[in-house]
Amino acid sequence: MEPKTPDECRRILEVALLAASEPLAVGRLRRMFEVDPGAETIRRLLDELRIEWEGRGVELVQLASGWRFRTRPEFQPYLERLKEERPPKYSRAVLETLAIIAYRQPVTRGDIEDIRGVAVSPGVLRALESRGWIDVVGHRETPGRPELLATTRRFLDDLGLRSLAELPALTELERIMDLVDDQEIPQPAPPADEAHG
Amino acid sequence: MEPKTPDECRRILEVALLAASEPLAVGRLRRMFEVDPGAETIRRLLDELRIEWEGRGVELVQLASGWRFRTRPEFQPYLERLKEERPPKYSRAVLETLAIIAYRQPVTRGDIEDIRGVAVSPGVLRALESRGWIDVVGHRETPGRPELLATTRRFLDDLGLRSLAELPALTELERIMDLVDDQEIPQPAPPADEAHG
Amino acid sequence: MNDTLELAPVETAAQAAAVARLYGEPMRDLPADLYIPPDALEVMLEAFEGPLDLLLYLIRRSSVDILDIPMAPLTAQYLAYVELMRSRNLELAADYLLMAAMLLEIKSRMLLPRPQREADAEPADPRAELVRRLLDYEQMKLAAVRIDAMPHAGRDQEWVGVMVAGRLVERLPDVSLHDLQLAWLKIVRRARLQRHHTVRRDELSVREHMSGILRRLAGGAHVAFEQLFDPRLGLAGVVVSFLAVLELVKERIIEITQSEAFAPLYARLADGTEDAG
Repeated sequence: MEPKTPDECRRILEVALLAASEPLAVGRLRRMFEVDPGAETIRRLLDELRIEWEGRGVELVQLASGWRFRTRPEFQPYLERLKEERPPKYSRAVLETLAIIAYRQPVTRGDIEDIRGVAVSPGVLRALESRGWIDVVGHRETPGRPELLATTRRFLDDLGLRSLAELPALTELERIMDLVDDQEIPQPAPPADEAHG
Repeated sequence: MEPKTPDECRRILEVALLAASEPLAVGRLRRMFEVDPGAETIRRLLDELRIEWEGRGVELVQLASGWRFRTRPEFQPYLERLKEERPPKYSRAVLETLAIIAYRQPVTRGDIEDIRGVAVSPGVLRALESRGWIDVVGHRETPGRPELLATTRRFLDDLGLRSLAELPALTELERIMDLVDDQEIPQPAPPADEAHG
Repeated sequence: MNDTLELAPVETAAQAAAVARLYGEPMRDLPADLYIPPDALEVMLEAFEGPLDLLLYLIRRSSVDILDIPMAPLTAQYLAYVELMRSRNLELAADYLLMAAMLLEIKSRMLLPRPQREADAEPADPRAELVRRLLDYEQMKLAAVRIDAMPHAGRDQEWVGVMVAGRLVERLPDVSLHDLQLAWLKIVRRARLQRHHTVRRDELSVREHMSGILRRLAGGAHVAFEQLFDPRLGLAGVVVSFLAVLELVKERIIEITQSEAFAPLYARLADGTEDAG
């Protein structure tokens, strides 16, 4: 059963474009029909379809690689709220680096490496910088003039702190941990991934 | 800017459903609005939207995990020609295994083998699992703790069902089965007839 | 062929569903004399999903009542198939052999007088279990056909998925104070042997001031020494700021300069290269 009327053709184009997961070029749309309506006809129908959809929440647009239905930007806020995917998690390396910078600032990358016992990959610092949570506040006047890293105001804002002094105090916990470690785990083996290369 | 009129609300629902990559439940749709219109209103609007789309190439359907737009089957021949690859055609082994899991769930692999009278090859279960149609829902507390298999929401969604109760009713055989189970075979033939060979 | 079942094909739903295909042609009934073209045997046997399927086929294509199966002819025919398989050196699945044994056992039990279970009760039919299994399987076989006939998304229908304008805001990982605390505790735990990496709460505020001072001096600014201290912080705050300045000087991160005696003190970032002249 091949369509006869332009209306039917337009309906088929509409369905194909609504279901497509990528832009569809005119050439590809033509292939849907057993009797090729020709590029000219397809283009005219697409244009009619575009006009038909005007004023709705979704618009038919012509992109570099073909035609596609797309939501209008003004509906973006609603679509954002629909998203409910779980936020991703930072790796242990990122969290520990952040903790060191927060508690020991200003620190150099070398300091972080000394404390963690492993090299700090550039990606770790980049993740924290692009988040706006750390930045370079100076250089230590030692050979190489390494950058001194510190946390930003934004970091405090995002964590709901007024100052670094509001970071959780750790001394009590550390003492408890020391006790636990001394009595129960005399020689904690370092985690495999943290071992020196 | 929050919508005021039902028309605006309906338009927002439409955009969300057209753009969604999975069925959207009423509860999730409600969250799009800063002022919650309530489940009742959303349901009414969805129903209006469904009617609005009737007779077009695309339909709004209510599935197990929510609402979603879907193309009508009569357009499939055209869409087929757009596709790069054919959807898998399942073997009888896969389909029978699926039917057993769907109607008798939760079942173990052993249950399936009992009913079909043959071993279930791992490939059969893998095909259904990778399609997202079945998964392991627990273990039976018998020796070996075999896995209990059941169909997923995705299975219902893909078949356009809202619940397992919407699966096609089993055949008349069921009634006969009950008879067999309850009373055994009604009228056994006299042994003499069996003495043939 | 005394033992063969009546071979008149009966169109049942089950049969229509259980179409074996031979060279693409639906095979609704097997040749009456069980003759099977040699190269077709394998194809045909593959069309059966197992012994139950084969038995159902034999039963359904004849007009016998499944609830009253004539065991002798059925068994004979089944065994004929199995024998064919064996003669073709087809790998004979254990399932088929197991079923053959079961059929023979039922057949022999049919020949024996049935034990009365109770005085009034119907005698147990040896075929009951087989019939139950056959019906059970047939029901699922039909259900499979029906499920397959239902429209499947991706096969008979497609989901609509319109492109979303603009990039959705990327979700960034959340970090809680708890996460930070845990991360730090892990570090401390590992570094515990070195002892010098302990941190105290009061030290932290010094470090915060150190960062703050460095920020103000960023870009090479010269800041008057007294401007490094905010009197609004109170005495404790000023003391902490002072400790921060001392720490920064000690670590040679900043320099305090004075052009001449009693002239104002200035603080700036230590920079051996630019400000050397």
